[in-house]
Amino acid sequence: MNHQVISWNAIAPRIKEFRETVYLLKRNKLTRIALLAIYALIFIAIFAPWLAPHSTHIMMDTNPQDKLLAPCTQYLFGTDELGRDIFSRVLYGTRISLQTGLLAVGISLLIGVPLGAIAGASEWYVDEAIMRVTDIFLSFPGLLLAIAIAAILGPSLQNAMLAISISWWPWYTRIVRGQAISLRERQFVKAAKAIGTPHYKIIFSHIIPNCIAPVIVQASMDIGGVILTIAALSFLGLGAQPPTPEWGLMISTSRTYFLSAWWYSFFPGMAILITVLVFNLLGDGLREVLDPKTRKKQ
Amino acid sequence: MRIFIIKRLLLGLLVLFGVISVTFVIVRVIPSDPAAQWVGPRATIEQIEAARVELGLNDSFFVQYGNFVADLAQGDLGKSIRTHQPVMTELKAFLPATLELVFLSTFIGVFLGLYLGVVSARRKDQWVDHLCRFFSVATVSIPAFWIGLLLQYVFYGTLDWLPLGERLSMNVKLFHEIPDITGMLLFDSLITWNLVVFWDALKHILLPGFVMALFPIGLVARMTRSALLEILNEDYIKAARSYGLSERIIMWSYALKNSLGPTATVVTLAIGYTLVNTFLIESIFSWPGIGNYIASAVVSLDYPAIMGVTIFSAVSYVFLNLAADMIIALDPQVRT
Amino acid sequence: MSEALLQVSALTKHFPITSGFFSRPVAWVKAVDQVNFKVSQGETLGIVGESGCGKTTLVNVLLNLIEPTAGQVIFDNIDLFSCSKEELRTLRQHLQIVFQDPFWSLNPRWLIKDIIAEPLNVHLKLTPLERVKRVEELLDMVGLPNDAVFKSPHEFSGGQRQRIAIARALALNPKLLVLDEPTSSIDIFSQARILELLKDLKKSMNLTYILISHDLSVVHHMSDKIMVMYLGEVVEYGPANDIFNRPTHPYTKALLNAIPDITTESLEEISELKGSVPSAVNPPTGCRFNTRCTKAMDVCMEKKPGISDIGYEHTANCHLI
Amino acid sequence: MREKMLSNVKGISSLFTILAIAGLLVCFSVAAATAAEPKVALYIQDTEPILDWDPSVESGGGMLVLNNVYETLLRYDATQKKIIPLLATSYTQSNYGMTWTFKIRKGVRFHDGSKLDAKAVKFSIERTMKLGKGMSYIWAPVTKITVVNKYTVKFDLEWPAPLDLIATSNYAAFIMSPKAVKSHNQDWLSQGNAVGTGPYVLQKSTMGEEVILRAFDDYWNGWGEKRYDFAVVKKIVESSSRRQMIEKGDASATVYLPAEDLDQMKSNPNVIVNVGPSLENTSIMFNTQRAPLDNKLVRQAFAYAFPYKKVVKYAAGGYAIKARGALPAQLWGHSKSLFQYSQDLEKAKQLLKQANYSQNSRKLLFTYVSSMEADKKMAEMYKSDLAKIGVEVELRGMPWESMWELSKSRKVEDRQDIFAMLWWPDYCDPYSWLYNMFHSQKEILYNLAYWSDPKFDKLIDDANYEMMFKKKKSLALYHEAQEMLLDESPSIFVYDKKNTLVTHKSFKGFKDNPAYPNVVFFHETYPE
Repeated sequence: MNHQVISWNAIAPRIKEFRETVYLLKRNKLTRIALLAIYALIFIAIFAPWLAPHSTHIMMDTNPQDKLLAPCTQYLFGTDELGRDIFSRVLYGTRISLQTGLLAVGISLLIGVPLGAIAGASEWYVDEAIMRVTDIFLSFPGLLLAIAIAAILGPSLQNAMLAISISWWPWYTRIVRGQAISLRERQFVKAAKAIGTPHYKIIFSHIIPNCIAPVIVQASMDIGGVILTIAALSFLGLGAQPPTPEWGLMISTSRTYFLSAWWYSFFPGMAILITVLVFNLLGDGLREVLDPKTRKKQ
Repeated sequence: MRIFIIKRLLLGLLVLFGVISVTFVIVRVIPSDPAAQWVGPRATIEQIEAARVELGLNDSFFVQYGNFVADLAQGDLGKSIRTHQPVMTELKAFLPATLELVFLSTFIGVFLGLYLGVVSARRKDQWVDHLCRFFSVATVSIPAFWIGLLLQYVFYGTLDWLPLGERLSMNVKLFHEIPDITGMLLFDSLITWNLVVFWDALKHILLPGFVMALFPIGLVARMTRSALLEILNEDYIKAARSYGLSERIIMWSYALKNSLGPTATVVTLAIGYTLVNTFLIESIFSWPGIGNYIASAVVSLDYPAIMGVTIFSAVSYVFLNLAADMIIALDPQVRT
Repeated sequence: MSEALLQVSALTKHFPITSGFFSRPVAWVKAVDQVNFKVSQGETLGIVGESGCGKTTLVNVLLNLIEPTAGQVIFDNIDLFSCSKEELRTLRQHLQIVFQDPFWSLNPRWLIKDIIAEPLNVHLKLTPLERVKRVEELLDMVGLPNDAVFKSPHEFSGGQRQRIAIARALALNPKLLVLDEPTSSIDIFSQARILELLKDLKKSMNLTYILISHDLSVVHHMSDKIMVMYLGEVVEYGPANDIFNRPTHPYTKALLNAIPDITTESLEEISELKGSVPSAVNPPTGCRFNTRCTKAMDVCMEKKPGISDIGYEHTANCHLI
Repeated sequence: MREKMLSNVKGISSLFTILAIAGLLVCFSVAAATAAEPKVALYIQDTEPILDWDPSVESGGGMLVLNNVYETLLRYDATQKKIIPLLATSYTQSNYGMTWTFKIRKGVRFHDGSKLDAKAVKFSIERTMKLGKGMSYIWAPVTKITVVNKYTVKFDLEWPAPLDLIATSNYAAFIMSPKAVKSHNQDWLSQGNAVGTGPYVLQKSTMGEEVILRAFDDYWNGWGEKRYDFAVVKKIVESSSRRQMIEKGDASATVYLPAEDLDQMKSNPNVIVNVGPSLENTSIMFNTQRAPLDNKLVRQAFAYAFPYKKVVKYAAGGYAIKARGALPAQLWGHSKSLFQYSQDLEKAKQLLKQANYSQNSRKLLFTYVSSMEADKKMAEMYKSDLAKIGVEVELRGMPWESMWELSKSRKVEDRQDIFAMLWWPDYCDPYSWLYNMFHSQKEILYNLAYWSDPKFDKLIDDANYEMMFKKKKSLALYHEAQEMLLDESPSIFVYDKKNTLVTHKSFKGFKDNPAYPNVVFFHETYPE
């Protein structure tokens, strides 16, 4: 058996499972649309520089004599207060929102999942300690954290993302801990213990992989939630800084021109709505598909 | 049961203490000069120095922390740097407006959400279900501040059906006696049968109330739907069906009752979220509540005020959690 | 056959039932109470009892998955509860287990090759090739085809999974294998084949078994010695055939009576067991079996029966004797 | 079960009937109330109406409210550049501007009924000085206040100062009732009480939200035929809300609308856009302590790179005029013959080359107040033009407090490089203006270019001294000082803001006075 065959054979069942999941997802009409939309968003995010009709002045080239032009053939979504093409900026914004959304959820997962697994699979005092810290972070309004981080490090998109991750991970800790507690009693965990597998290995190779399904569901919905929260922070001036084409910042700025240029807030708003919506729909679909109770055998 | 509650309460206190300490540390770490803010713009160096002494900022970190905790134990959150008024007094003044909004939007959210959830579950996989699901997902995906502005434009700017913001119109505020029992205008005016005020207050709360209700609607609808679908597969429901009970009665009185446990948990979650959402919505609707208060405090880095609201929301969160735990504990299905 | 591989003395596990604010224990579940036995090299000890009699707790304690309240387990001349962590880890190589439920004893997200190789990875440093070889060897031993390695557990039947679990347990050539109801959750056809496999493996690898089951016939078929447990206590102990032909304790008799197709003259007067095992929280005083024993006397209610030797290493705890 | 549900339906429908009837009743009663309704003026602004009700302390946004409840001795009319008598009918100065004597108006009553006299004036100013808060430092030259007789009060100064201007200050110069203040504890005023002589009496104040004022029937200056019986000042953050309210006539006056809205509203017959000069100007301060802006050539290059015209036209929306020197055109000391930069990117590049500015040096940090839309636009435009000469800038919008705090960081490396500054006078005097922004300071306060030049210090110190005696010489010195600033370019002087106050057509009588920016003296106004 050569090495390549081994690795391919090892991946094959995973791919099969993934395909199966995607197949099940596609059976639901709403979810199918959401999936298509997410493909489209990812496509836009990757190819934004080629798709944007006015890529030179999307970020910082100001062009104020063309300010606040209504949508027309040259500017599909109109222009903003400094004459920049809103269409191009919305396209670039896709990239920013997806990036920050994924990253923030990723960081939260990196903190939250191991902590939850450790809490759920360890002695009561470790569990208590982790869960009390989790509680503290949960009952802490994320906004204050964002303010604090913005005040200490200066407001920026990265810092907003950091603040969100710091206030978001406890949710995953909770979910994973609940799962881990039930897994702890499973015989394969006991078997691993009986074999002599070290504690940390049990946590990382037995417990975490088996509580990942609800986490994936939650995370896919949270991507939407994070994008929304980042937008809200930008709206409060604690997130992205101009001239970044971040949707929340665009809406925040557009408030001033709300009555003179409806398109300015409308298109970024719709962009947020659609993006968050499709991730939520995906999460909903995943929940049905990944839930062993409802997962239908082929 | 009582011991369970006491235990949870004490744990809640522990968490609160943690939150308070973390908040305090954060506020001290943040580079800012409360003294300079205290004396206002255009102050002289001497004035700032005097304020520093007055505010006790020259004490050591631990002395300051001790004073803070001691004051807090007496319900003293310090004075707002902006307005020089005790934060506690201000919170008390702004709280009823926020509570009114939160209660109303939760109320709307739960009722509409339950209704949508039930309709969805009854017509699973039909187009009504798809529509309801789409709607409930959409409501949690809308940037609330954005839809708030849009609705203002439609209902005030274009249609002129509803007022733009605030709790009462100027005329009512100036020339009518405003009942003040709980501070929640709808409730107060109703029990004193002051219909002018009630009607006016209702018109004013509709828009912000609806915008804030959007999230709970979606959350409750989704939760109800999935809980119902699970329950409808249970044997006792099948049995009820076989007795010939109508679908409607099965749904509303058998299934729904049993799905209330998870729904209640979600509702407490939604209240918590709504409370945070006020930070964004209230300033848009000029709603004189906590959210508006903290929005101004953030802009001017009024730390005592920010800390006050933080601690307040932490307290609410702890209590909401406690409530959720108790609902779950009281649920005969869960208690074994 | 004289050297004891496993020596268990006065093993006790009580779980507290807590109440009140400071979690004071108000009662104890006496899951395992003062259990003594020993297992010699190459022998099979069968432990029998209804569910709830403390078998599972006993297994957990035996493997040091939970700590006992009191007592001692000496395996291979090493005290399991006072040895160092390192010693314990090496000890585990020689002390393996096959769990009851093959659906949950294999990590559903792992491939068979990883499941079987897990003990190898933990204890031995093998090259990938050596590891593959060993896994294939083990699969062969338990009668599974080679191409199973890249499959997931859910692609196998219960019986096949149990084979996988056995292969994993055998990976390190253990000295003692604990079989916790290995056949109770698989179909009857596979049950017999698994038992045959276990017998064969024992012979070829010179293994020692502790076989735990609620089914006396399974135990009889496999074991050299049998220990009957009731409510955390040993009620009868002796050579398998002796217990089977000459049951002394009413509980053992009742268990035998429950096996269809078996008629022993001494069982005639015993009707079926009624009710279920009483709660172990407050076990009956005196003889713990007194609530269900048809022959219960006054003394059974008050006094705990002592051990009576009936000869041929056969003992029973009953006032009748 | 079904019966129960039916009865519920019944219950709901009867509830609706009750609601409908109630609604009708309300409509009637509201209609009845409108007939004899007193007139209300509603002024909406984007910030809190007032922060501290103590007139000795407040220096935030409370100018509008305080000027309607309290009065000062004199008022400055900045459009006419003259001082008008208010609570003082006349004043004289002697002893080279070291002694000032004010005649106090007779027959003036405070809101609590007590009478205004010299003692009240002495009490009020001394109280403000003693508390030492807010803008009380404007009285710093005063050593002694003497009550000469019941209606005459004399101020002795330590050094010559324009006390008449000081007495017109928009803060810290209010006269309050000694009787009321003395009979309560010190916090009484702060807690939301006011006893002044102004035309309006404080009726109700919701902290941070709104202030309701009621006309004072015994006001010394009397009332015209038509008046506003109530004046309400309210915070409405969203500019779109403010515009919609004023266009519908729900509000009488508002400020700080975006230029785009103002342009559109000019064609709306229902509203009047009042555009007038202001004493506020916007400038950009360079960090002169840190490379690369510690180099005069680089600073000059930056000054040439600035898009002045575009900023005036698009950032300020045309509601501004390009600045000439540090002092705004309306302020005494301004000079029309000063040098004026205009954008010249080629020259900027050349200067950078001359200064050996390396193209890939670090990104410069540009901070501005996040809530100021015009500053944000200015920053973005400047950033895009600086990019053209090879300078990378990072923008950061912050609340004023954090931005100021950052600018005062101990380490120079932590501070910003470019700082957008809005400045307005304490009282209409060039010295305090130039002193605050550019005089050497031991501890940084508002000199956020960290500029320090003894020659400049001496120039403005002399100019201030000469002002009381030789106005021409003083003017020349101020000119020289500003020329120096333009050459050294510690800062770019961008534009003088114009005041834009929008009123509804029914709101009559408003006169703009840039010395009191965005203040409406409700006594002058009337409904129509």
